[in-house]
Amino acid sequence: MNSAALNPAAASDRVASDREARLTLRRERLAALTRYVVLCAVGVVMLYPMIWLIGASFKTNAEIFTEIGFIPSQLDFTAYLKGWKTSTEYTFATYFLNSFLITIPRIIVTVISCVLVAYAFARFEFWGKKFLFSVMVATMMLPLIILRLPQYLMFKEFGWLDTYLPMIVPSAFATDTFFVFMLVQFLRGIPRDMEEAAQIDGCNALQLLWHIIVPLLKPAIISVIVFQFIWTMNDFMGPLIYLSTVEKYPVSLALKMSIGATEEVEWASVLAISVVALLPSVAVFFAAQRHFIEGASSSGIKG
Amino acid sequence: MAQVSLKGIEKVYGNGFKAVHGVDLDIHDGEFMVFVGPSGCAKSTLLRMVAGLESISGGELRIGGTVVNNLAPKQRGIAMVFQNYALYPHMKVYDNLAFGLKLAGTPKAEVDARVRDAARLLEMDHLLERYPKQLSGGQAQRVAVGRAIVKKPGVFLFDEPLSNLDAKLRANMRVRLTELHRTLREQGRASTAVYVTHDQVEAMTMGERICVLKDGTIQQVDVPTALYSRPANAFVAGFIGSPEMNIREARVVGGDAGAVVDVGGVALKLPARHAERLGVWRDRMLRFGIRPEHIVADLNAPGVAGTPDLVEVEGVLRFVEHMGSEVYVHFDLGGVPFTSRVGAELLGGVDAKPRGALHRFGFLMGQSHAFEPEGSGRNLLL
Amino acid sequence: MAQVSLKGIEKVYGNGFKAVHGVDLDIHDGEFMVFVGPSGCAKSTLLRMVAGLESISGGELRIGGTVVNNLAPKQRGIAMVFQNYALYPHMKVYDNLAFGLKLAGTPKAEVDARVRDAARLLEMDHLLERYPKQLSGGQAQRVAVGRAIVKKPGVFLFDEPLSNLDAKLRANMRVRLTELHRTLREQGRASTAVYVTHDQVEAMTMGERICVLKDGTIQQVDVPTALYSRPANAFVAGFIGSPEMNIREARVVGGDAGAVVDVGGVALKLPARHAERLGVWRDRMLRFGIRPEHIVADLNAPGVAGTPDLVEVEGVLRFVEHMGSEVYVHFDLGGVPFTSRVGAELLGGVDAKPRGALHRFGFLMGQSHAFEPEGSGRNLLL
Amino acid sequence: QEATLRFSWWGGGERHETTLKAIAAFEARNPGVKIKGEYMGFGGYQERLTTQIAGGQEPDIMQINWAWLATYSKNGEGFYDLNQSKPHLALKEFSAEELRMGTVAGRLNGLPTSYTARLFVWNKAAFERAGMKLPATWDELFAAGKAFQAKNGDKAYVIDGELYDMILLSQTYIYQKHGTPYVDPTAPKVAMSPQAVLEWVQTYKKLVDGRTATPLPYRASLGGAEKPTEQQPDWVTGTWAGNYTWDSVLRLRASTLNKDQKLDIGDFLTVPGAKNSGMFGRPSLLFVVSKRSKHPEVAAKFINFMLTDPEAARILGLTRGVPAADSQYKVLVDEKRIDPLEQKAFAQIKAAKDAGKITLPSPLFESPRMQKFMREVFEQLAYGKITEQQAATRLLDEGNALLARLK
Amino acid sequence: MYENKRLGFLFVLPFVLGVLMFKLFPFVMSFALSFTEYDVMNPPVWIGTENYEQMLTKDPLFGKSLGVTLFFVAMAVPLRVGFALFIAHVLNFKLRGINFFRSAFYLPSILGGSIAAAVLWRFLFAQHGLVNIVLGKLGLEPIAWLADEHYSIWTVILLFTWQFGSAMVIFLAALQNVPISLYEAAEIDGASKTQQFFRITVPLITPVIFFNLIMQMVHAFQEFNGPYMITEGGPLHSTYLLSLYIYDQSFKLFNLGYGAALSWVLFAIVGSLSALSFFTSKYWVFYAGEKDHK
Ligand SMILES: Nc1ncnc2c1ncn2[C@@H]1O[C@H](COP(=O)(O)OP(=O)(O)OP(=O)(O)O)[C@@H](O)[C@H]1O
Ligand SMILES: Nc1ncnc2c1ncn2[C@@H]1O[C@H](COP(=O)(O)OP(=O)(O)OP(=O)(O)O)[C@@H](O)[C@H]1O
Ligand SMILES: [Mg+2]
Ligand SMILES: [Mg+2]
Repeated sequence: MNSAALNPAAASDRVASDREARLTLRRERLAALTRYVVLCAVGVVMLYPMIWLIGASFKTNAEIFTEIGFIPSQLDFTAYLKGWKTSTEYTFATYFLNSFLITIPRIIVTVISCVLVAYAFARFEFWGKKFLFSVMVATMMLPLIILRLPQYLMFKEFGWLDTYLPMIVPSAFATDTFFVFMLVQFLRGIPRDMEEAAQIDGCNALQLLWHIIVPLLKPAIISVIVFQFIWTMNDFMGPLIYLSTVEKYPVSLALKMSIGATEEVEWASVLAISVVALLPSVAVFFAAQRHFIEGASSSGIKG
Repeated sequence: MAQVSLKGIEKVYGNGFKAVHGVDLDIHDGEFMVFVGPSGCAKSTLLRMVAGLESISGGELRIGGTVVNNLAPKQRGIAMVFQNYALYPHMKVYDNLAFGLKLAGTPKAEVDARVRDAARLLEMDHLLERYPKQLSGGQAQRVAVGRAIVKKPGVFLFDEPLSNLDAKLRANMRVRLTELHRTLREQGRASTAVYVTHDQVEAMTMGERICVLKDGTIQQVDVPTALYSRPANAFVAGFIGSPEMNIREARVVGGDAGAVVDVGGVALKLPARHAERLGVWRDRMLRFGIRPEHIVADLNAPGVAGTPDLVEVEGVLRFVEHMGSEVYVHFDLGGVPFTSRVGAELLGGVDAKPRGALHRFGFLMGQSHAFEPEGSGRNLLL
Repeated sequence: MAQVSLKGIEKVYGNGFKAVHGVDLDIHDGEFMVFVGPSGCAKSTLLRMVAGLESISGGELRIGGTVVNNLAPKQRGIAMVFQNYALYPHMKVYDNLAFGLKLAGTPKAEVDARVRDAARLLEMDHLLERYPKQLSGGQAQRVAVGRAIVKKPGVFLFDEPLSNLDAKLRANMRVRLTELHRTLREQGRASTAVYVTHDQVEAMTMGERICVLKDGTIQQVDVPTALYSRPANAFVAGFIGSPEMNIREARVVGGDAGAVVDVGGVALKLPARHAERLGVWRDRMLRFGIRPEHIVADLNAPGVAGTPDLVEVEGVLRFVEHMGSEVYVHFDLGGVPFTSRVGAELLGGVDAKPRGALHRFGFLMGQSHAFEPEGSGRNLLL
Repeated sequence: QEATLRFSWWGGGERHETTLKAIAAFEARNPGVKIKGEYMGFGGYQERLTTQIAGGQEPDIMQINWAWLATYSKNGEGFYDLNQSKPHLALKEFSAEELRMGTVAGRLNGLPTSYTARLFVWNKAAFERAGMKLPATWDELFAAGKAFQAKNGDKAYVIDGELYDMILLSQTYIYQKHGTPYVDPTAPKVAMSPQAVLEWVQTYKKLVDGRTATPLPYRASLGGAEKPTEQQPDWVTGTWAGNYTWDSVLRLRASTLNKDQKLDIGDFLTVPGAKNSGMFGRPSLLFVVSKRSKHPEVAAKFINFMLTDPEAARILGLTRGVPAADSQYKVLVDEKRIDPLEQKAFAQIKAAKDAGKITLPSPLFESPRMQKFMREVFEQLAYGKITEQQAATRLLDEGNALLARLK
Repeated sequence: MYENKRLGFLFVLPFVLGVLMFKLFPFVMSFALSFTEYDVMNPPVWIGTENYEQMLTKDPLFGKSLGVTLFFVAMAVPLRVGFALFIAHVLNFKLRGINFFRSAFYLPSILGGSIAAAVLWRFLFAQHGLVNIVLGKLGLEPIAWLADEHYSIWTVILLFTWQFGSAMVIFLAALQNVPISLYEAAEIDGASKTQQFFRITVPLITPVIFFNLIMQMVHAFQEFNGPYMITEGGPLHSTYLLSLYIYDQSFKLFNLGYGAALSWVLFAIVGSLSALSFFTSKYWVFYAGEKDHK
């Protein structure tokens, strides 16, 4: 400070640059603030339906269709109770259990088969690779509804109707090509250094997959799990077509159970149970989201 | 039984670049072979081919007698230290080291013992619980070395394994790696080692033989001292030794006993043995070489005067580099630059003289070399 | 105006590890400062803090007088060579070099000129069209250096920029970088340089001053020759110089003119100046130090006999290392190991003797050192 | 007799509960018989049924919409012919008309659970607030719009309905006036004269331009043209005061009204001297039996139980509308299970029906393609893309062509 | 090891079997159906290419629907992918409460085609809805979003954009694979955060950007829920996407043959666009794990 005082030019220089430092700080805070503002603004649009849903689950029918606000006039959980009990022979506990009976095995077989196939596509050279890859991408391009009937007929021949097999077994053969393609793209973006080291360390292909690729792909694999969970939970058409026994219905089907075409609907119960039905998906996502941002390979060696 | 033999090995990269041009080399079982050569001369490429990480475009690679061209890395019985470390980012240091052993089904207790041994050897016991991203460059490099040595394989491949260590640690590691290699050999579990380095001291002290590469071809393979004193060509001569040998265009003048080399107009009398060998080169241009330590700056230093084949000449001082115990003196001789390397106490007063001043140097011509003028510059005195 | 000044700088990493303990250092505008220190001593950490890549846990960092603790890297006017290169994998070498200039809005023609200049300087013109993964280790490192030098910033930060180059290229680069730095200074656009290296030659030849670090604290900052001849403490003494200084436990015995150090039972007579300074240490343990080049092996070599303060002792030979022009002789003195470094022609016959044989060595005691026995071992003769 | 039969239906909570109970009652009465309910909401029901039929895996007993009969059983062979199980069926409980409605090409494919027709449903409270009385003639209706708006603001409309409701409303007027519906009930052709068609179109325009009916674009702009009336805030609060709709959805429409509103059934507007009521009535739901059923007799017995048994009536109540079968209707009337409004609606329909003034519409009229076509034309009209004349021409020409193709 | 052809094939074997067992028959059958007239109740009747001829020459609705679909895809895909990338980038910062936001932003995608989403959308775009209120505040004329054939498609496009969650999650995961040291280098090189994003992040995650583009394109071409829930294809078919048309033909009008033909035409369009993308990807997608460039 002293030497600066002796040299006015330097002093003013320093004042100026100190100001710049302060400005930077302020700019950074401002940036953080704007980030929050943007996040909150977008967040409201994102969250609104959920909040509305929860609010509406306490409302009367008349309120639901007139008041767009989400604060109900009373807090009354009977809608939840009623919704949970359902108008069927079973409570939602059964339907949730069913959903998990479909979802969990499906996730397991999906992850295993998709990672394996993606690994092959991304790293190996083999005959017909390009062709198979095109086939894989192509299978996603035909509208599903047109495949519905043929698939139904096929599973009928297999004797799989009214079982969970049509929703689980195909996934065991990497037919959820969305995930395969996704994992392939991820893998192709990851350098091979670690794999080389592991080969030297004596890994065979499967060990390589398990010890190196899987950890490196963790964020992608977690998203596969989350997607498959949420999508399977939400899947309505599959169970609708293949399941006929009410006892086997998953949540997605059971949810729409009490919405006829001509009967009055207790919307509060319907919405209440929709809220409950969303909970597992939300919970799974919330639990998993940490892992999207904790990739193993993000931890490069720094210099 | 892990001799490594390369026969006509070639490598062409995907972009068409030919990195290795027919390399023939036999590395004996248990031998410690060092690869040196300029940056980009294909040292890593060769190592990676031996490891099985890079496909072999031509030639035959044998390890322990078996052709391994198409064998997977894990079947080759090797361990490797990568130039860029390639640590597993998701594993702690301990697991990085233990990984290979675990894969091999080594009992847990032994894995632990070996990992801790290696960590101690590499002075990184305290780092075992860290993740790679929490390591400094040199620490990471030691982990990379550790990963290789815990395995005690048939063939060790080291790609510049000590480049990021400080001199002291490096000297330490050098000794320890050498000892490790010897110990294994003495225990009858000889490991062949192929060691890439750009450090002359490492090359000279560790290598039982040194292979000098340039642009994907072998220039010379020999024991260190031979490489130093009898370089096969000008390239090897210039590459080995630091500061590098003075190699300058020159002309042989005069016959037999009176033959001299003329460098920039200054005549340096050749020893009889050299003169004889260079007879056919009379009046032709060649390349004359002399190492900096064979040019003395203090002619009055005791013992210098009587040296056989000492040629005294007058040079123009350019500048002086102090390197602690020794000093490099740069000067011109008839307009041609030379460097002399002398002990700090044998300066003969050069450091007191200004740039451009004259000074008398002594050339120990008995230690001088002569190379062909063209191409790789074959050593004419061998 | 790019002096860099660190005041009480501290760094605590996320895992609680304190890497830097209150570092104070003033690097003058245009100075070439070298950081050396053992692996993991926080050289990179300091550099990264100066660059603004690592948050500063305590203290004040100024560049050009401004406190920059909270300034973004790009506002600091720096260029950096990363220890791990950090090349942009998706850009060709050319674009890796040009990236920073393009961002700064430099005209295209000038970008091109500067990139090609840098490429020529670093001998990598032919690599400009390659992608980083098509480069060898040394080539990649040169690109990393190139990326920094095209920018001509106020402050250069080099983190072991030449570690993967061969000796020859390295010597070359060393000279070129030094010249670049000088040229810029002469052109009035002085760049301050902070240069991390573990290579003694680089440190000694490039550094205008050298800062020796250990475990996140500064041991000594001084010009190279001072560091070598007047190390502040035993750590610096041992760290600088290769092979390292012999530093051994010893005891000062006898008074004034007759004072000796007793190493393993062998008495080494102290020069008068040393004896005087060490008076208070009589009969106490301290650490005695002598560099290998100050132990001669050939007592009959001309000029040795008359050297003042030469002490002759008999050692037990252990082994001899040949390093080309010089030789390291390892021997025991009263059971304490010592190393001597001598010219290849000044061996005095040691190489002919078997391991365990006796040999007479000469200690140049005028060049010896003495350090406190505890802690960092303050130099007692300063 | 051991048999397990599958029975599929869609519906809401009450329908599920009561049906399950009815099944239990049936099973109690028929030891050895098991009826497995496969029930769900309306969404996706038809897709599933179609897929199942295509795969030959449909349930033994199915609930379908009457209009679907034309699709699933064009020539009467799509389902089991219940005539083959006559002994198990109390067919006398149903009117000949009702039986005819379940018959295709002489085969009795299904039996109706109830009969439903379109009626005028008014929010009496809203009219009271406007100081108006319920429209009693068509002209009153056409004129009501402006008056209503003058009182209740320009967001107020006398009658709401989505496009199809309005098409039907206008058709009723023309039917009464010209004596024919759009599609000939007996032959696949347009029955209206060109003039009648034009007036049909014009009537629609009149309703809208006269501010009587909610205009299509306005309705769309509020959140989708096909959003049901009871979900419209303006309906909930009584800003919109009427609906032309099935009697079976009365409760649905009432279910969202706030407490200030009160529904009533209005007079069925009739052009003086009209021969036909123009009322659009038909069975609502049918029970049908799969032609692949292994136990068609048991299925028939079950249907019979559901539709004619007094006990079943007690259990099921009005969950599938007012029962078509006399005995069941009686039980409910006796037990006062039908509330006055529904009673009133039913009476209105019954009166017209008994007077022979409801003619069964052509099944083709409700065929999906026909619907799509009509909607398209009227939508274009509503958006002013075509003139009334153009719309009329299209309805005539293209309508005829389409009908010819559909038959 | 990766050159081991047999091993590679062994690993894709599940997929090959999966295709043979579960995909081949439905594909072949739907293709065959596209040459028939099939109303579910009666066996399909072979009519050759009549469906295709009808579609291309006599069916104005097909042209209309295709146009709407192409417009939808052209708008919705870049919007969704761009938005997802942007938000993923923002959500990748270490901020307090970021976990909450990440979940919040994914919620719409969990809601999928539920009524809540429909209710929200109708609320936003209704005549007196939020969007018009905002427009009014800005001094603009209100727009009959759901009733005006020129604007209605935008409600569907925006709904598609709004449910950007899964693309965002994939981007978030991809962002983790960008080595931090490259950001550091770029920072030193003087790149602003924005420049880092476009010059470092984007190029390095091009494999995943490419994936999202392709997949979102495929999804957009098959988008059904949005228009079905909000506009039901109207008004005046202005939101009548091909998938709605296919659905109507197949399951409302029982024209399964025609529906199949429509589907295969859609397939051909999506397929050729994807092939085109794959072809161009060589020039802009960077694969760090690929052995060689070219
Ligand atoms: N993937 C590749 N594609 C094309 N050329 C490559 C590739 N990898 C390396 N090269 C080139 O091959 C040559 C040999 O590379 P290599 O890595 O073996 O050199 P090196 O001797 O290890 O060098 P350094 O000492 O710098 O590490 C170099 O010129 C390099 O540019
Ligand atoms: N992210 C981190 N978390 C915890 N500790 C760290 C982290 N990064 C570095 N360290 C530790 O901080 C110390 C200093 O590291 P730094 O990288 O600065 O060392 P260095 O002097 O550059 O060493 P080298 O010469 O080996 O590169 C080391 O002990 C290292 O293990
Ligand atoms: Mg290399
Ligand atoms: Mg470092």
